[in-house]
Amino acid sequence: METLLDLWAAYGSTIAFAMVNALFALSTYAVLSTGVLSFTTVVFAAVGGFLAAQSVAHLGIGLWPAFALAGIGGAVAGSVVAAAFLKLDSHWMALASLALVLITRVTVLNTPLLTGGVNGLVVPMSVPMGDLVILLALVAAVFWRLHRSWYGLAARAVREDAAVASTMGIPPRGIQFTAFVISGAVGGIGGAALAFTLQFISPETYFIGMAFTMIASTVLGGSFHWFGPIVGAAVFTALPVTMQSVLPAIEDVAKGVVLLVIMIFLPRGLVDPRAVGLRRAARRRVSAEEGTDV
Amino acid sequence: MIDRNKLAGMGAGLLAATVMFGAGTAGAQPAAGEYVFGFVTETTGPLAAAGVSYHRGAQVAVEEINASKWIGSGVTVKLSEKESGSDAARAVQAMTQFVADRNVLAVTCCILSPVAGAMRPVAANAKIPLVFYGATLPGLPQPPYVSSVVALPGPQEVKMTQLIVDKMKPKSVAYFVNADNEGFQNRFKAAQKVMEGAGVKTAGVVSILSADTDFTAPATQAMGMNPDLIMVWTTQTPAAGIIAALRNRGYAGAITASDVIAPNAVFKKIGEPLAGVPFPIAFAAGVSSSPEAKAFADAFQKKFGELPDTYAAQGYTSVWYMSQGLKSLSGKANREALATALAKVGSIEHNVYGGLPMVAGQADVQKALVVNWSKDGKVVAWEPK
Amino acid sequence: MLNVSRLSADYGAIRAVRGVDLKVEAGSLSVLLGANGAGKSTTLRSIAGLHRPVQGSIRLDDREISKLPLHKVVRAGLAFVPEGRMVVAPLTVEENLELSRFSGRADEPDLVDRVYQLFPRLAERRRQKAGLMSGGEQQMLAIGRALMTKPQMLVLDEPSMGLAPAIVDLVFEAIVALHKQGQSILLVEQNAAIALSICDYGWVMKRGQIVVEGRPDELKQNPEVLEAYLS
Amino acid sequence: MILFLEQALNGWALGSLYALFGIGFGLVFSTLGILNAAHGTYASWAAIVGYYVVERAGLPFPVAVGVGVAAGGLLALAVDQIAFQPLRSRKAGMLGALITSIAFWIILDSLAGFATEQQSLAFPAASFPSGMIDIGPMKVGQLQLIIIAVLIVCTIGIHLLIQKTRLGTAMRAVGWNEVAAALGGVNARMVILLTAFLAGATSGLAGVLAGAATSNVSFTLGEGLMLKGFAAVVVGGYDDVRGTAIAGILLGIIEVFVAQYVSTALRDGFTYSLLLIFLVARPRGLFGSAGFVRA
Repeated sequence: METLLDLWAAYGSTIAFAMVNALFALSTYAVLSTGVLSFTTVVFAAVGGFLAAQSVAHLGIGLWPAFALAGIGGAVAGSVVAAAFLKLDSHWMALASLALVLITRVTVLNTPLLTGGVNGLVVPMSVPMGDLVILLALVAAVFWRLHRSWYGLAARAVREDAAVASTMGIPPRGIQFTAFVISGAVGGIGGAALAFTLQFISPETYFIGMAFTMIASTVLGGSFHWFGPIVGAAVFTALPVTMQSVLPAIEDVAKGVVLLVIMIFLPRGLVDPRAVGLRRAARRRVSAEEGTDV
Repeated sequence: MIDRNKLAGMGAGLLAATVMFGAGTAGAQPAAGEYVFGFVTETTGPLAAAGVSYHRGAQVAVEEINASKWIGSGVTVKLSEKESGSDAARAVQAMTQFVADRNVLAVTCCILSPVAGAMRPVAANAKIPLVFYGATLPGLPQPPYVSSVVALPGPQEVKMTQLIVDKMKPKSVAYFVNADNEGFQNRFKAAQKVMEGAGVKTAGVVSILSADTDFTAPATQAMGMNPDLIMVWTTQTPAAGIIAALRNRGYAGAITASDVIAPNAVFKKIGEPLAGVPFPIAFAAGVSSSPEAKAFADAFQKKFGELPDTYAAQGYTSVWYMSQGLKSLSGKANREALATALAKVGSIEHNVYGGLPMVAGQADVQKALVVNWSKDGKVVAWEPK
Repeated sequence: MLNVSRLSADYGAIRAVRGVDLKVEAGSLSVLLGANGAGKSTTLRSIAGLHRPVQGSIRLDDREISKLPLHKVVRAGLAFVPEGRMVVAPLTVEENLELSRFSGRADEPDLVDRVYQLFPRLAERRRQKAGLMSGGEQQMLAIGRALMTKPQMLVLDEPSMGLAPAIVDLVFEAIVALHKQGQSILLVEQNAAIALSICDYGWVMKRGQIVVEGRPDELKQNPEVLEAYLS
Repeated sequence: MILFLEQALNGWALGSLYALFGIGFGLVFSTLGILNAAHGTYASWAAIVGYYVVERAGLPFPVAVGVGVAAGGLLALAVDQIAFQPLRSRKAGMLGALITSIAFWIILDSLAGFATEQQSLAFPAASFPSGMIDIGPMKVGQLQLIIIAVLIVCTIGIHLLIQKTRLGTAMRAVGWNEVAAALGGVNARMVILLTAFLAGATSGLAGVLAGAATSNVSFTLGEGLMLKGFAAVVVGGYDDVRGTAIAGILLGIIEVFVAQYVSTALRDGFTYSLLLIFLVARPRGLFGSAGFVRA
């Protein structure tokens, strides 16, 4: 029992970070599921994180109102980004979002009144594990509902082929705009969750490393189903910890190799609805052919 | 060479013996056994060069403490390392793992102040002693759980600047300063205050960023101000690059810097242009003359084949500090008791600085040295011309 | 010349081609007919090296080409004009044509002029980016690119697809002209009426298999063909 | 005035490094369609290999440059074949390649840290042309002039290669669509290998020169070049090396002048805002051709 408790205490923070990363991955997934590769989740996270940190410190609001505020802030940022970026080609979109991440750090550094500047900001509130679980469950439930809705269907159609989708009466830009708003809200909430988990945020908290972590988590887990990013974030967060206990000297190398191997052998990610479908189809065909041969 | 090492070993032994006698006189001692200190390493990532030094210094301290039975008979200490790569999230995860490990009595960490800032609430909440070995932001300690063995910058810089004013009598100074590092901005301001107080004009201030690597343009800018003296208050890579660029562009005037240029690797990299540039430092192997400093330098050289730098000394001090707290406990030591004991430490007995008082969990070096690199790569006491 | 035997290929999870045998004589113009989804395109793409067949042999003269990658099939002498053309949009017409020099099959400098003779429109647009041309012009370019490899066998997938009738005529005139010059051609075509009016030999595919084959006059008589494709 | 001119030249030399790196990065992006996060490590490794050639093997600097360039190219080749080729043959698209490139970024960065023992090293000043030349009243570094010249030569050379040679035509064709190129008999895989090598070698050249010019040979070298090289590629238009070259030089000069006359803290903000403005207002960059999106 004691060992179990120890284990929980030891890896509790890893689990917390995995859940926070799951929020970021879901935010990335929100836009990726409409065929847009964007790193702007980092921007939304920064907006949400600093907004939440400042509002609990200066407005004295509670944890959940802070999450709500962060979500709203992120959604607003998401709609602004969408309005500016959605006219770009997919390649440019990716580059532009990367540029925005770079600019975010410079902005955070140069607005010390809002962000604490280079010294960062102490966050006078922490998020209990239970609340974090509820938060992630709520967000996941939204994605689950969306996946089965008309919007989910439309999103998949837009990702598959935007031109075809628009002939079917689906407005690709409208769908992608909605995706950005969702991504912004979830990213903002994630940013707040990170702030409450780390209890200290600085310009380095929301930067390139985070951008690559979240995109890697999403694609690693599988970007064709909302459950993929959650799995991916769990795996990607646990990787360094695991590697540290297995190969401490070269843990980073090992982490990279694992990521590489998974992507080469499962390029569609760990959770792949199509693979499930294909296996079913293959089984059906095999049994059908066996039937005809006999 | 071998003879020297032998001698060094003997010296350390002798020293150990004397401290052991001292320890014997104290009444209580912690129960025999192995006590574990968590050490959050930063041996990869952007600060890995310094991170390696901190870690090595700590290892030397553990060996000395255990070999000399300093804490008590049958009492040994051990480091348990977890890497953070200077990443706050990874550092916090390492910290919570240490917290969960019942064998870990205290944790020492952090070069970057933001990372230290993120670690502080974790330690306070978990009620585990946390000792900073590298971060220099003022106000980080939070007794009883959080303390720092890193002397805050300020006094040493002021002392050197005063010395420079007296000896070199410059009329105008140009300053290099990190735009994105408050610690160095404070050092710069302290130095500038002394200079302006003595009537030395500020020719100009050139800002750079920590991640910069090309300093041709900043060097050109500073030289364009025609100062008598250039003071470099920046982090390590920029400081080295700036001095190299200044000399390369033909600046022959005086330059001063901070202790960031003290590590051997910096001299190995930049070489001669560094020679004669004075900088203040709390510990310099070969210049610091206390027996502890000499023993440490010898033991370090024996183990790692080079002299310890100022970072190594800080890692070393951190372990001695934690051990001193442990030593004052009796019976089965626990985290709370250790925290209380550490908070009571008025000065770190075993140190390489010739005295290291602790005030509200914050170490304070009083005897700063002013040194410079010689042309053949040794740190020597600075002799103003 | 081209000898396909017992060719089987999958399309996604579906076995689209089941044991197809084809024999294309040197100098002939042969055509593969069939309804949508009958497996003609998969057959053709397998022959051209664009699609890896599950089993079967494809021999060009006496050389087995079924295992070769696309560019080696081209270098072996079988040039393919795919459905949808696939010209290189950012390159000019002339660059698209010159690209085929990589086949190593032809280095005559005047080869380009021969293509321009066949399609004078391309000559007018030689400096134009291929992506900015009409579908018909792109089709001509795709044929031109194939001819630039001096192929022993020219394989075309639905060359009339999506083109205006006047352009379709132009394209087919060119195909007939090539045939007259002795070029061996294999063609997949939806428009069975045109196809049967110009070819020497034909096959009809249904559900991945050849169901009828013969000379065009025979095929035109076949009730099944009549009913399905020529009504 | 002399200060102004000296600073302009400093900016030009600095920007030339950004541009040179950016040309390699842009080649991979435009021809292979890969946003390669590992590209910066080619520059780091080229510089590290070059350093050891000088320091350990005692060979002269030009040899170090040659070996470093080759190392950058070969590394790019290896990464392409291990990380990108398997995905390419499965048509997994840009996303999978981005992730495998992140994996290689982590791996190569970390190994580069080991290779330098986590230190920042520097070429010994005596080993490369580190002196100053007086041009009238101006002082100019020899290496700065070399860097400026190298960029000009490489830009012209690579531009001619891509636009005027048959191989360049094949590279552009493969960049558009591998199958379309193969229909003309182009061995797409070979062209990809050559392109990857060329891209790695160009960025490697930038790495060795930057390592010497900034006295910083370490695993952090590539990252700095990457951020600014990326900006140069976008502002210049990623399918035209001339655009990258000019944009890189401009960025270098702007950077130096903003730091000198405005504020260092705002310097990067200035660069990246310019980048964003170009992305949104003129996404094809200064010289990029009107868009055919890669098929």
